[in-house]
Amino acid sequence: MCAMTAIAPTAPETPARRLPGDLAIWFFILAEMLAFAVFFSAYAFARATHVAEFNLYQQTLDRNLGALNTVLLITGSWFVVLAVQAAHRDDRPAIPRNILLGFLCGAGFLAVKVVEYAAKFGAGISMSTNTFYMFYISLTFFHFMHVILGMVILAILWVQARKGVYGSHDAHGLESGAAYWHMVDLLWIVLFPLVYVMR
Amino acid sequence: MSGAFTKSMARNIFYGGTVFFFLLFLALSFDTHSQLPKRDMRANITPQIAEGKKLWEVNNCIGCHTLMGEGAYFAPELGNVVVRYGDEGTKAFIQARPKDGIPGRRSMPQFNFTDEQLDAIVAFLKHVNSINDANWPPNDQG
Amino acid sequence: MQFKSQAVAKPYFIAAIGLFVGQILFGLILGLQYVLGDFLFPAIPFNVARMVHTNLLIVWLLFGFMGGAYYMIPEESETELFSPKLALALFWIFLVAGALTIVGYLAVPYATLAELTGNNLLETMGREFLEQPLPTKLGIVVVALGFLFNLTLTVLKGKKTSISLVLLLGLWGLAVFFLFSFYNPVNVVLDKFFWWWTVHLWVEGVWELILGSFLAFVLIKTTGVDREVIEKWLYVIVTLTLITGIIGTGHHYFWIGTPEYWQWWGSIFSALEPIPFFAMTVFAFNMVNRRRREHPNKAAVLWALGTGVMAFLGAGVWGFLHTLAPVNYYTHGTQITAAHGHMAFYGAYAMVNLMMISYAMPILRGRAANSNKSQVLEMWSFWLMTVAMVFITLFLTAAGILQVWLQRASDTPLPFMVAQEKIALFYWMREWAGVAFLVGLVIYILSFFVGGQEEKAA
Amino acid sequence: MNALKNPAHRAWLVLLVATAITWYLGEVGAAGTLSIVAMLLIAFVKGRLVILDFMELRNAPALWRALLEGWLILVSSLILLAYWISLK
Repeated sequence: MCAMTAIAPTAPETPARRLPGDLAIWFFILAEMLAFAVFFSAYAFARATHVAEFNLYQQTLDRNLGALNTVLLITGSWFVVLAVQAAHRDDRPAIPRNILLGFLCGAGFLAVKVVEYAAKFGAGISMSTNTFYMFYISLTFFHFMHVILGMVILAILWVQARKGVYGSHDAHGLESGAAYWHMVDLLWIVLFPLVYVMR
Repeated sequence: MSGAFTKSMARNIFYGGTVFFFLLFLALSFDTHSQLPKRDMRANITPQIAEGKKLWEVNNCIGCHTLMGEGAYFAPELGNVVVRYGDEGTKAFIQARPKDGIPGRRSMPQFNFTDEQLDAIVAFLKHVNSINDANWPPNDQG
Repeated sequence: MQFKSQAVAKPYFIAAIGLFVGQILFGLILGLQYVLGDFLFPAIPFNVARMVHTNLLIVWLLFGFMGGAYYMIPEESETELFSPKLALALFWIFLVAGALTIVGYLAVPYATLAELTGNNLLETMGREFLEQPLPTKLGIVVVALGFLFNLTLTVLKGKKTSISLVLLLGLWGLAVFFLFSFYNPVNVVLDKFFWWWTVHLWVEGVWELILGSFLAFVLIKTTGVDREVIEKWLYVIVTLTLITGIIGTGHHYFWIGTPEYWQWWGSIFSALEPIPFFAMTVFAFNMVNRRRREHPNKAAVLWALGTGVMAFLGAGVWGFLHTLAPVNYYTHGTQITAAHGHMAFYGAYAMVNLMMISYAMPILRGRAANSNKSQVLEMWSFWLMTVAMVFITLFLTAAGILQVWLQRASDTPLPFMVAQEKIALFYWMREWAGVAFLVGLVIYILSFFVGGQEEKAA
Repeated sequence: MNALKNPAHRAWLVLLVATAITWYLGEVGAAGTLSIVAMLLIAFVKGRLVILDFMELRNAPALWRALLEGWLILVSSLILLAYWISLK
């Protein structure tokens, strides 16, 4: 249903059926997503036996900050896509610039999250408070760590891009790192409605 | 077909992934340490309990018994033995073991403990029983 | 043999097999004590026999790891071992220390041994698997450091392949995490918490790096598949191992006083632990199917495939069976744990050592592979031991399920000893399976002495 | 609008709008079957856009595209199942 409508003018002339990036990173992504899938389902099924508790404490979460963070991650992902596209059309200066913008979005995410955590931890909430907060902190902190890892990867990509490593001849490393960064985004897209909104 | 698969990428992911998950484990362990004082009753540990733990160790009790489920599975769980036998019952049981065993049956060795040692062992086992271990074992039989 | 210094592996392998025999004999004693409670009482009480059984296991596996590493590293680095003399000296130190420890366990009461060996200086004894007296523990550290020093310098002066890097990482991890065995606080929860940093992070962490590395080495040698291909898959598999196994430590933190979130973290990550084992099995079969030559040592290939399958069954499947917290609440500390432990250790670590010995020993004895007759015998022993272990595991699982039912799940729970008597039949069957295992082991040893001279090659 | 020919730009805009909708549903306190299904659908659409246009799996080998999209379907259905159980 979506086959040919998507060809952009800037899209590289890819040979049909190509997996961007390295196969190894996709194995890693898959393993991470599997861990999150189990975690998400654990949340949902634990909620099924503690509905009242989950509905009550979910109200204490800051949906505005959560939504802001979604926007930051989506935008960060978008910048990194632009960096990959820039590499494919050999627009050298645009590669590190977009990576940096993506990195800054990640930094913004962390800052917002720290504000959110400060409020919760300041109120004496911990993973041992109750089942809902256990999941809230576990899931968001596990994801938080992934954002940091993604930013470390972006930082490496930025350094490499400034050295002029990436271009239409070789975007292998860039695509691999980008795929990981998008995974961080994808996970939050499920996490945000699940933990902050759905009731 | 599919994209490239390079050894250098696989190696970098191995190192990165390992460091990442080890740091996560450290973070969880750190949180555990801040929570433990509420659960492990460390404030109640007396020299007598410490002596009991030492006796527990140097007589290799874990070689037959379990303690909070960990150990050998030859003899009963002792994390809650004071619930089953009571303090005096536990002491009497240990004291009454025949030196040469019971024909055809499993028997605990006779360790010739003094009264102070028996008190220390029971103090230790009572301490273990007081630890908040998420309601394990499922019943008093251990 | 490409390098003279690889020969130091031979005494290590011989010692490993010797200690393996001791382990199995004590296993049979233990099995009998389960059904004839007064067997050898009070001369060798159960706790002493069990300590000998498990300590011999650990020590023979360590001998196997060291021998395997001494064999493999020179060949991988394409240079002689830094110091073969040091390797031999450490062999004798480790063997004598190990033997003295076992004699100490059997000759005097454990409390006396503790007294004699300075347990009062630093109390480390009396904890499961870490029962060794202080001097033995220090000896292990010294031997491990000397061994790592020797290997690391060898790799540094030679070629640095991925396989040897993964092996070194595993071995260094082994040494580092052993240091937690010296930490024994009075607080029993903390004690148990860090006890697992040695025990779990060994067997479900760094040891798996050693396992993967050995397996990759033997697969390269016997299948002729490109090193590049095998090494990158090795990386993928050990990555999966560590990302599931490290947090998987949490499945030991359910009921020992640690916070309850471990029930979720531990269940979730250890539920994923079968994946790397499955990947390893698929990897081994794939590489053997893609082989570019027929290696004359069929027995080694059989062990390589066997260790993949049995590690997956024992560690992966039997681990998963009772790793989820709601299940583990009932099965924790029962014969189900024993069933899992037996098959996992045999499948993952006993078999990988036997694989390495099977591959290297003929070469160390001056031939590419043993005679057909000897290999047939070895393969018989493979099947006998493996099938016997499957049955030991099945009988213990049956015993465990009944135990859980009678003692934990029923409305009128029975006392421990009453439940034990009701499941004695399964203990008898386990003991007979154990005898079959011993027969397999005897045949295994015979295979070293049969028809060796027929085919001289290499 | 030339910019909209770039799938990444389009995906970004849709993702922003979708996030706003989810946020709005939260603000008005939407709860129950309909809102759960709606939010899961939105998350599904968002996730799929990320997979196809950000990760650029639209033209990837069918296996990998199926794996990632399958993950999304699996997770959404498990969540839906659990919420359905909780509503019973």
